Amino acid sequence: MEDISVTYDTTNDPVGSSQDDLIVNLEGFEGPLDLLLTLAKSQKVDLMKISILQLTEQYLEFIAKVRDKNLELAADYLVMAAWMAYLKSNLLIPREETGEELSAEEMAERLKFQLKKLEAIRLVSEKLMKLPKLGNDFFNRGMPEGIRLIRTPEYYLNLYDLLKSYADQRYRVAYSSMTIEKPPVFAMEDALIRLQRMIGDVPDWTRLEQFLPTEFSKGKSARSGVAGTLAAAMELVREGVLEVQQLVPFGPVFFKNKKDDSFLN
Amino acid sequence: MNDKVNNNVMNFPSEHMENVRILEALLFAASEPLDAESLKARLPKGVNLNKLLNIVKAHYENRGVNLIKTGNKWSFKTAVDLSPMMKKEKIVQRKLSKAATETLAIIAYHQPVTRAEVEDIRGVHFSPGTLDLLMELNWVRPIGRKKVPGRPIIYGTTERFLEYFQLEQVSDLPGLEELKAAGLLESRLPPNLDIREPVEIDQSQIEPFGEDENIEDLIQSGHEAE
Amino acid sequence: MNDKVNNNVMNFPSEHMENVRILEALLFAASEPLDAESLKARLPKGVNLNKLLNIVKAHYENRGVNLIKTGNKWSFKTAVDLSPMMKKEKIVQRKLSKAATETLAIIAYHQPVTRAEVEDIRGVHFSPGTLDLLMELNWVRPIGRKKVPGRPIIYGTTERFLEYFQLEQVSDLPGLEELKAAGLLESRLPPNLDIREPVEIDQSQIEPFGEDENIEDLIQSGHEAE
Repeated sequence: MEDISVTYDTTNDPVGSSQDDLIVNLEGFEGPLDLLLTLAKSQKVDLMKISILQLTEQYLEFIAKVRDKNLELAADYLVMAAWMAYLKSNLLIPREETGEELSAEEMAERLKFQLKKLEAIRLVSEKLMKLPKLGNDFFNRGMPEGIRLIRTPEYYLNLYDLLKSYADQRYRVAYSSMTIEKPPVFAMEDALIRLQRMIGDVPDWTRLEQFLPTEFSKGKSARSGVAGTLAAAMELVREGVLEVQQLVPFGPVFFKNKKDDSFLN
Repeated sequence: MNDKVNNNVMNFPSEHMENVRILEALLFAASEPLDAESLKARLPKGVNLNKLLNIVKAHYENRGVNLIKTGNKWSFKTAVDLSPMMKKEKIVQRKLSKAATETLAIIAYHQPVTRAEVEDIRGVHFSPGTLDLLMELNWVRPIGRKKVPGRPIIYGTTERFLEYFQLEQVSDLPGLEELKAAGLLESRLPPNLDIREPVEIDQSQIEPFGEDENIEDLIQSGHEAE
Repeated sequence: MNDKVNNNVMNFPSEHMENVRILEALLFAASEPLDAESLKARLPKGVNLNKLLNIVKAHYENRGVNLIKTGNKWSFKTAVDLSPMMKKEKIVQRKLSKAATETLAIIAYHQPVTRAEVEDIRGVHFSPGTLDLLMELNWVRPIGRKKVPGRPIIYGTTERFLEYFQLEQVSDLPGLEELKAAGLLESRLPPNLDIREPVEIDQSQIEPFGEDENIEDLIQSGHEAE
C-alpha cells in the first residue's frame, strides 16, 4: 500500500511542465481520465488527498485553453468537462441529499478512487513489463526434438485462430455476396436475338419501346433496355434488314422491317 | 538435496563454472548445432573452449541429455538409449488448415448443421477429408438426422472441442458484438453480415440415428443423404 | 573427470536415476511446457513425479539451464541471469503499445474481468485491435461469461502468459499484494472509502469454466479414454 501510494509522485510525467506543453501533447493522452491523472499529479499529494475542486479548475482551464487554440477535442473530453462543472457547482453549493443520487462528496471520492486505480495499474504494468521475458531474457530449447505425448494431437489450433477464421469468413462472404448484385443489363447480344425474332412481324413504323422485354421496360432498367435495343437495331441496319427513324432530336425512335418494305415497293 | 546438488556444482573448478553455464545456455537455446567459432564468439574472450566443452560433455555423459559432436558442430541431444522411446512417436505438429479451421468454426457457430448447409455458408464445397479430419480430431461429430426430406446427417461439436478450447459451453463463444469489440471484426460492417450467436443444440429438432445405422459406414462411404 | 561426474550421477538414489534421465529427455525434447499428466503418461507407472521433478529442479538450479514451473506445466529455460550473454539469440519483439500494456495489466491483475470493466478503469473505449493483439499473442483468452444481464464475456490470462513472464501462478504477479492491500482491485468504490482488506474474487458472480486444473484433468481423462 505504501509502495503504491508513495511512488506516484516520483514518476517522471510532464507534471512540472506548463499546461501549454500539455496542450501540445494532447494527442498523447489516452482520454480524459488520463489527462485528469496527469493534472492531479501536479498537486503533488497522495491521490486520495487531492483537491477535487482544484482539479476541476485545472481541467476546465485546460479545456478552455485547448478550445482557444481551436484544437480538435474529442467529445469525451467535453462530456467530462460538463460533468466536472456540475461536480464543481455541487461541491460549492452543497444540496440536500436526496438519498438516491450520489452526493457531490461521494462523486469526488469516487473520482479520486478511479484516478488512484488507474495510477496503480500504470505502476503494475510497468513492473510487469520489467519482468524477464521469454525470447528476450530467457530462452526455450532451440531445437526441440519433439515427442508425441498422449494428449498432444497432431494438429493444433488455438481459440484466437478459430474465432478470427469465423469472423473473416463471415466478413468475406458478406462482401462477396454484395458485389454479386450487379444492376441488370439488357445486353446487345440478347437484344439482337429478340429484335431479329420480332422484326419480321412489323412492316410498319413501330416505336422502339414496343420491342422492350417486360423486365427492361419500366423504371431504371428501361434505360438499359433502350440502349441495348438501339445498339442491336444499329447492327440490323448495318446488315440491311432494318430501318430506323427519328423525326426530332430526343424524339421517339421508330423501327421498320426493311425486307418487307422492299417487297412492297 | 540442495546441498548435494550444490556440491555437484562445486565439483567444477569455480573459475569455469560461469563459462560452463553460458555454454550450456547457448547450446540449449541454439536453433542449430554450433561450431567452435560461433561458440567462441559468444563466450568471454580467451576461454579454453575445448576444456569447457569437455566439462559439459562429461557432466551430461550419463544423463538424459548428452552433448554431441557432429562434424565440427556441437549440440545437445536426448541420450541415444532413450531416443527410441522419443523417436517412436516423434511427430511434427501441424497447424490446422484454413479450410478445416473455417469449417470447424462454422459448425461451432451454426450447429446443428448439415454438410450442405456448411457448404452453403462457406460458399465452397468441402474438400474431401475436411470433415473426416475434424471428426478424427474428435472436435466434430454427427449427432443425428435433420427432420426434413432426405434426412441429412447433422453435425455438431463435441465435448472434446469444448475441453480443447477451454470453453464451458458452446454459447460461451463470442457473438457479433463481442467479436467486434475484441477487434476480430472491422468496425464498419457490411449490412448483410451473418454472425450467429452460438447456441446449444436443440435436441428436439434432431432425429437420433437408428440403432441399426452404422454411423462410421455412412460417413466414410459418403452415402449421407443430401 | 569422468570419475567425478559419475560420482555426481551416483548422488541420485539409483532407483530414481533412470526415471530422472527419462524426465530430462522428455522435457528437453518437448517443444512446449508439459504438465504432470503428460509426463506421467511417459514414465513408468507409480513413480513419484513430484519427487523426480524436485530432483531435476535442484540439479539444474545453479546451471545454465533451469527447470521452471509456469501454471501447472514444466519446461527447461535458460537461466535468467545469463540474459546479457544471450544477446544474439534475442528475438526482435514488437513493443506493446501503452493501451495494450495497460489492458494486459488490468486483465492480469483484475481477472476475471469483462471488457466494460477494463474500459471503466482506463476511462476510454477499447481501441480496435487491443484485445485482438493480446489474444493473438495468446496471453489473454475468454474464460467464461459473467452471471449478469447480457452475460458479458470475461477474460483472463493464459498459461502462455505465465510462461512468457516466467510466473508460476497469477498470484506471483509483481505488486499484486500491494494492490490488494490498497483495496485497488475492488471493482466498486468502497462505500465508506476505508482501505479494506483485499476481497477475493467473488466466485458466485462468475459462471466458471472450472479451475484450470480441473479442466486439465478432464482433458487428460477424456483423452486417455480414446
